[in-house]
Amino acid sequence: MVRFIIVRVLGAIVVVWIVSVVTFLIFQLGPTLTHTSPVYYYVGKIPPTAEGLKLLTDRFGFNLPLYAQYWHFLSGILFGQSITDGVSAPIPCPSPCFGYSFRQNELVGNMLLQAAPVSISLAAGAAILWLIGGVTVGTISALRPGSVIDRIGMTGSLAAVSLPIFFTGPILLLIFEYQLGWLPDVAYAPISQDPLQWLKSMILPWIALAFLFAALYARLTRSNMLETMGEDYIRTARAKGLSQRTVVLKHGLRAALTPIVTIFGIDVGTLIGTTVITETVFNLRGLGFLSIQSIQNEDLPVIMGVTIVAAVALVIANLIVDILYAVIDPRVTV
Amino acid sequence: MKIKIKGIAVISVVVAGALLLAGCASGGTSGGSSSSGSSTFNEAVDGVVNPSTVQGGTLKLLSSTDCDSWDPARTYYGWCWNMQRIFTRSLIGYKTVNGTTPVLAPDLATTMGTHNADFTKWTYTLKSGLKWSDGKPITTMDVKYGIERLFAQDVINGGPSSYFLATIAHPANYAGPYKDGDLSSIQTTSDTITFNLSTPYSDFNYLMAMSAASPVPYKTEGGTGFVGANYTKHPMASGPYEIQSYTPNQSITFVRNKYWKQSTDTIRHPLASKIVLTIDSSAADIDSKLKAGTYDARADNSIGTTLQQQILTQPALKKYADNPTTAFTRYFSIAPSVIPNVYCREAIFYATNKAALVQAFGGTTAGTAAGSMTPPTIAGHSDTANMYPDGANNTGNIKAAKAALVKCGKPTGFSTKLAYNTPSETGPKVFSAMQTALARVGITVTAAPAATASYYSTYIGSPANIKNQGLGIAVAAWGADFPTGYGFWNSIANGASIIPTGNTDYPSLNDPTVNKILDAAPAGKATDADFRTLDDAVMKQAVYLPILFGKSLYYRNPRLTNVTSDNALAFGLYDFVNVGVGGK
Amino acid sequence: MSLPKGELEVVGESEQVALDSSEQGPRSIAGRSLWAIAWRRLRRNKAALVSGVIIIILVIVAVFAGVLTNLYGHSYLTQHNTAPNSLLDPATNMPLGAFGGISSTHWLGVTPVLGQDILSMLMFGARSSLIIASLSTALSLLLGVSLGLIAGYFRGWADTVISRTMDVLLSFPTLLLSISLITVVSFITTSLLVRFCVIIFVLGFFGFPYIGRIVRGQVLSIREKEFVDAARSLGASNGWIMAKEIIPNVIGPILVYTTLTIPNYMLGEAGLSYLGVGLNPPTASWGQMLSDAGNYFQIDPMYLFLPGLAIFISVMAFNIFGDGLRDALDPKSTR
Amino acid sequence: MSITSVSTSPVASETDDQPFLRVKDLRVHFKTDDGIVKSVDGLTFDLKRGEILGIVGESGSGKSVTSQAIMGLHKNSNARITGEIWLDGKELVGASEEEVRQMRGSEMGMIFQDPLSALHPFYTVGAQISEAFMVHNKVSKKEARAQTVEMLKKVGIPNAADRYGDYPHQFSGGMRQRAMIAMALICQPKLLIADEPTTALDVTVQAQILELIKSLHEELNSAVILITHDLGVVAETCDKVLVMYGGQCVEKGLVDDLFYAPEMPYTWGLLRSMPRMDRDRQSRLLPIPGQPPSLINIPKGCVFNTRCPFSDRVEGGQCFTKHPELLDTAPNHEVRCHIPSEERREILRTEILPTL
Repeated sequence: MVRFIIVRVLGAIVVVWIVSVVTFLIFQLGPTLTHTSPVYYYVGKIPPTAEGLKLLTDRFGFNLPLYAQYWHFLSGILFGQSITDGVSAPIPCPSPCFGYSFRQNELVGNMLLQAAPVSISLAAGAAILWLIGGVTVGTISALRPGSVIDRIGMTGSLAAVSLPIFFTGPILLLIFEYQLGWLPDVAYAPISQDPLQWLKSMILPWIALAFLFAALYARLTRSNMLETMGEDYIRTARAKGLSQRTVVLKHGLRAALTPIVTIFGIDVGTLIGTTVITETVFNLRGLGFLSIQSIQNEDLPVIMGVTIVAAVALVIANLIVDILYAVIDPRVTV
Repeated sequence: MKIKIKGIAVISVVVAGALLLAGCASGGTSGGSSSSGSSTFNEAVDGVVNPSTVQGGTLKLLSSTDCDSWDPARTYYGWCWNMQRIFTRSLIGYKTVNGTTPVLAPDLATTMGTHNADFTKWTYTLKSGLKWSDGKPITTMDVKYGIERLFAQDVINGGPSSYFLATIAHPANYAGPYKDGDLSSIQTTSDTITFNLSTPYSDFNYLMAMSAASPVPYKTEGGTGFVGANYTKHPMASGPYEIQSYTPNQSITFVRNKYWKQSTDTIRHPLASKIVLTIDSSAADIDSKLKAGTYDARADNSIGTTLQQQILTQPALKKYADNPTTAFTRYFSIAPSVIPNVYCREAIFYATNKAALVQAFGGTTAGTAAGSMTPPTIAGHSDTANMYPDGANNTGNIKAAKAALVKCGKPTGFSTKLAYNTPSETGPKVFSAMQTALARVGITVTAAPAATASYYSTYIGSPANIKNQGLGIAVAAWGADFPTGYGFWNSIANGASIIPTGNTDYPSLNDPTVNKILDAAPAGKATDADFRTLDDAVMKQAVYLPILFGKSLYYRNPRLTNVTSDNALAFGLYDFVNVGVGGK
Repeated sequence: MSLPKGELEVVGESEQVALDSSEQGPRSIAGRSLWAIAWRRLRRNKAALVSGVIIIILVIVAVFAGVLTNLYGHSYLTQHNTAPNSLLDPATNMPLGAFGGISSTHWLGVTPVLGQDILSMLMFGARSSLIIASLSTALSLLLGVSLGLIAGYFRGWADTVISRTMDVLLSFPTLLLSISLITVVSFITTSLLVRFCVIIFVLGFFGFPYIGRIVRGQVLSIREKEFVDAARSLGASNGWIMAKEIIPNVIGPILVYTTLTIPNYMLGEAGLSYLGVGLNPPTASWGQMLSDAGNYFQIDPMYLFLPGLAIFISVMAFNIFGDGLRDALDPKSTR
Repeated sequence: MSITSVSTSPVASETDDQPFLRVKDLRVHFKTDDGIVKSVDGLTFDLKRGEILGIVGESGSGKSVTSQAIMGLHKNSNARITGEIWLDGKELVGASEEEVRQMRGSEMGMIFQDPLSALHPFYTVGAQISEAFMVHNKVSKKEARAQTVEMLKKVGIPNAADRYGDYPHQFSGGMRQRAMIAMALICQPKLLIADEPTTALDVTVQAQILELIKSLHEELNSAVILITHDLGVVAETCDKVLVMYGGQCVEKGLVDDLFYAPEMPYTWGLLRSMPRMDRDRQSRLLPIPGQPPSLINIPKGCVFNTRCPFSDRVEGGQCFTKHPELLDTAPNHEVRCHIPSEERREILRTEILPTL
């Protein structure tokens, strides 16, 4: 087990490293190819003077070779660094230090910390909804394949997976916020400060996101359940005289949900870093919003930070799932 | 140093709203005279709505983005200059901000600046009894230090520093007070401060009215940890309000600064006891909150499409709205480096459908078709000037365009690219409208969208890039940082201001007639008639294709008192420092 | 195991696993009879047939968008925004008339601000959507099938390298990288062709490991089958075995995957365009229409509903058809 | 459905002439996209307590479907079941799922072919067995556990208490099957159905398992149905044999009758395909040529007609036109064949026996 975890953690680190290199290169090659200074990608709104450009190039280390710049970035993450503008007292930026957004005058780490709770709230809340909804619908459908309920459930979920969030989102907003006026102010508030406002701000995004994923999970649960319910051990369970309820909930679901756990973990991991569309539609300042905003602003340190956090969330989810799998499926030995 | 004056504002539509840069007064549109208790459409444009002296209450504002910076030296958004007015003061300020003619008045200074004959030496005297929000006195050293900071280009960037770098005499390698200490060309006594300029500059009072020229506590700045780039997190207040709390991208709260004295301030008459600015990135949300009356006004931009439609169709709402003409011009830069033949450029001028473009920019409340570049209120403006008549409805002159094409030698048309910034609600529509209009005479246009963040600096701000990528037409906008002919024209038309990146003379216009007038202006040697001549000379080159003179649409909560538009700094946004909420 | 899913790839992985698992187990040799049976089953699936017809109509609309809009009489580029031909309220910029300006001449109304015909815009949007979805699917197939085949057939280090690469790709935050890549390329060139290619590349490239893994798994099991051993013992070359024995047996799952991937990539393109990193005007795109409609949806909801409906119907049709095809090819899943 | 409500048989308890299990004209049909699959089509047989009935036939002949129909495992599926199944005086076909469920495990137990797939991979063997006990007995977990350990010991699992917490994949094949048997018998059902219990096991283990089933059967005096395609197993274990083909019973009788006086050509085929230690090793096993019939399109006439080498010996091609009835040929020996009884015996004596 220890060996297994070590191997997986090393693998995860390699993935995150590759992601950091790729992101770094994408945004280093861009300016190189357009023959302009990367400085503009840091302070491009009002272009600096020629003198300013030179000073900034020095300060950001853009005159260093590429590998040195990358190492500077990486060492910040690994060992932390001090951010200084050469004027005020250096800002301590302990590891993992993602650098400093010169456009926003803020440590990238702080921006990520500010955005992460929004994304986590969104992903976690929606995940609970879709897991309950999707698994319920999928199980009911699977128990009566071909029945009216099954048909309604499956046609409904097929419809739901065919509806993009940037369509359902505005419709939800139109109905509940603007037409019915049930949610007049959906500005995000942290759960610790104002749980009710937090709930209000999250409910529509949860519904939109969960609607889509519940449909996917309903389909997945149904097909897994159908397959499981055809297994020999289900027949054995029934032959023992167990009630249908026990057979389905204890023997059927247990087996059918095991692969879903895998996908669930990874979906949640992915969503934490990349709910770009949902956050855009509902104006939630989470990591997805931050990423698209910083891409539009060409705010390189923030883009790198978000991308790496997204990758880390994803590999951690992978890791947890792998370990969890070994726990819930006794056949898996590690 | 070769760089002369440059880097004046660029007006552009950014991610979610307008990057509204400071502008000047505007030609007032119609509006009722002020009368208390009632309200009419456009009343705040050149009057005062609900004049009142009732103190107290909280003014609740909304904006779609945070300010680029709260450091007075580093902000270039017009609406942020308007917000700076709440808590920072400078030697000179705008006493009247609405109406057609903004009026400068001494603010921290006792009188307007005195200057020598050739405008190269300016002296101001500081009022006595001025205090920072921490109770310490505001000194001439603080004023000087505030200006010196502008030279630390690697730290204090993003603001209008270039005006100061280009005017105030300084050693070639002077890099601000952090590295190079004292700047000897600014001399102070206990109550006077004298600026020695490297070049004549008759508009220097206008520079001193910028928030960038406001004082900063000498050396200590905002206190421990709030020096240099971090001053934005805790700028010291000299005005009637100080920052109580600030959470970037979420909200900022101002409360009254107890060390500010009304007796020292003739231009501000604060009423509200608290001002809260909340950031809400959804334009639709902002609209619905304004309409519901839970918030008082939008602080950064025109209201959204939804509220606009409601206002224009419901007189009960319309009477609380204002639609000021704002002093900037939206235009296309037509690059001679891509389209060298002047007749081909003229063909574009004639074929352009300005009526459709006005629609694309948001309709009649967003502006009126422009016949020349100089906006109303800037010297040289003419309501009738139009060198390329484009029909009664401003939909274009197909006949003239085809004739021009024949003269150009391309009777069947040609093709070029149109650059615009993205993401933007209007950019693609402007492109589509222009594409359709030019297609009428056979000119084919393809889209060249570019990210807003680098659009003006390296995309169309680089003459080489314009040439290499063949960007024949580029969407741009321009508003002066201060309302003089020189302030409007110098950066976009003076051949001497062309630079490799961050260029603002997008078509690289370099015309002797134009240059001559602009070179003479700082010494006070250019008349209004000269600027009329200049405008004609520019138009003759067919490189600046004016589209519209901009207008904005704002909505004010009925409960607001003492409301005026700030045409001097912020495109007619309400002058929030003087707005009251009736004590509640 | 790593099975990431960006929001864009909405059907993606979950679907995939369902497909994967239903394909497990012994599979009869694909022959004429299997296809005949499949066709018979498919023919009896009314929903799949209706979807098939919708897909055909969609393809026809996409291919003949120009001809059809000519017949209809309105190019989507024509703007009805200025007097005297304006169909818009000059003050508010919104279409005149009910339901976003629906009339006998403009069957689905016109857009706000520019007054472009929505029906013809939707037709050209179908073209963009299908071009991108089908080409990126083709790219995914090309990479996925060839690499999956090599990995599954030759195993050893080739398998290790390919499988690891696919695993790494699957744990990338692909949506962010896609957006970054498109943004950077747009700094360099604004060519429409390049734009199309980049979108196709990011969708197709980041999506290939899904098909790659399916193919690899299939090949791994098929290569152990007796008929493969038989062929090998008769001295057949690797190429021959792959072409004659392996590929015919993976065509079923590939076909199913293809029909389920196309709608996925349609949503992908729409999502990118919605975010402003997909197609730009004047190229019509449903996602970009939705993005634009988001500015006016309280005033002109029709403009939001129509492209949304177009996406919904097309994606749903592909999904139902893909489901039907899977059921037809894999009898097990219907029982 | 012939009987729609639950009814008790006239005689509540078993007597000599009232068998413990009576299956009458059982039909199990599945509706599929491709047509109706007639898995079991008119099956009738009786079984007394203490008897072991072997059901033999090729795969797909309906053996397993029959056993599952008795267990009521086809309820809530798309199967259409008609006929009657009487178990200890209760009719099961018309009974509700809940009634049949109560009987499963307690009245009738079942052992499946592949113990690995028949045991739930995520639960321990012990838990799965105690679960079976607890469904039918109101006992605490602890008691159930004790009972389970006891049962595991009985079926011959060493260190039963320790292995209680093992997962199925940690057991060997034979042990797994023992565990299955323990599970099936923990409530001491009076009917045990063993569906190919030894097929998946090593030959040495096979014998042990059969021995175990036999001894437990004697101990509990239960009725056993042993489903297999291995005639050797039948010969060793069973009292009665039922030969199934194409969902129908084609021959039924006491075990000796069937091995020494088989009369149906299909049975002959089965016997010929069985290796025998007491025969000359040189003679070759003769497989039955051809494929079993499709259960969707059951041939007209006799189900075996496509593969029967003797169909030409029946006048008027009756084999291809008329469905033969299952008729007594001797006491307790029934055969479904158009060939007259005497002629069959003649063929057996002259043509078949020498080749066995």
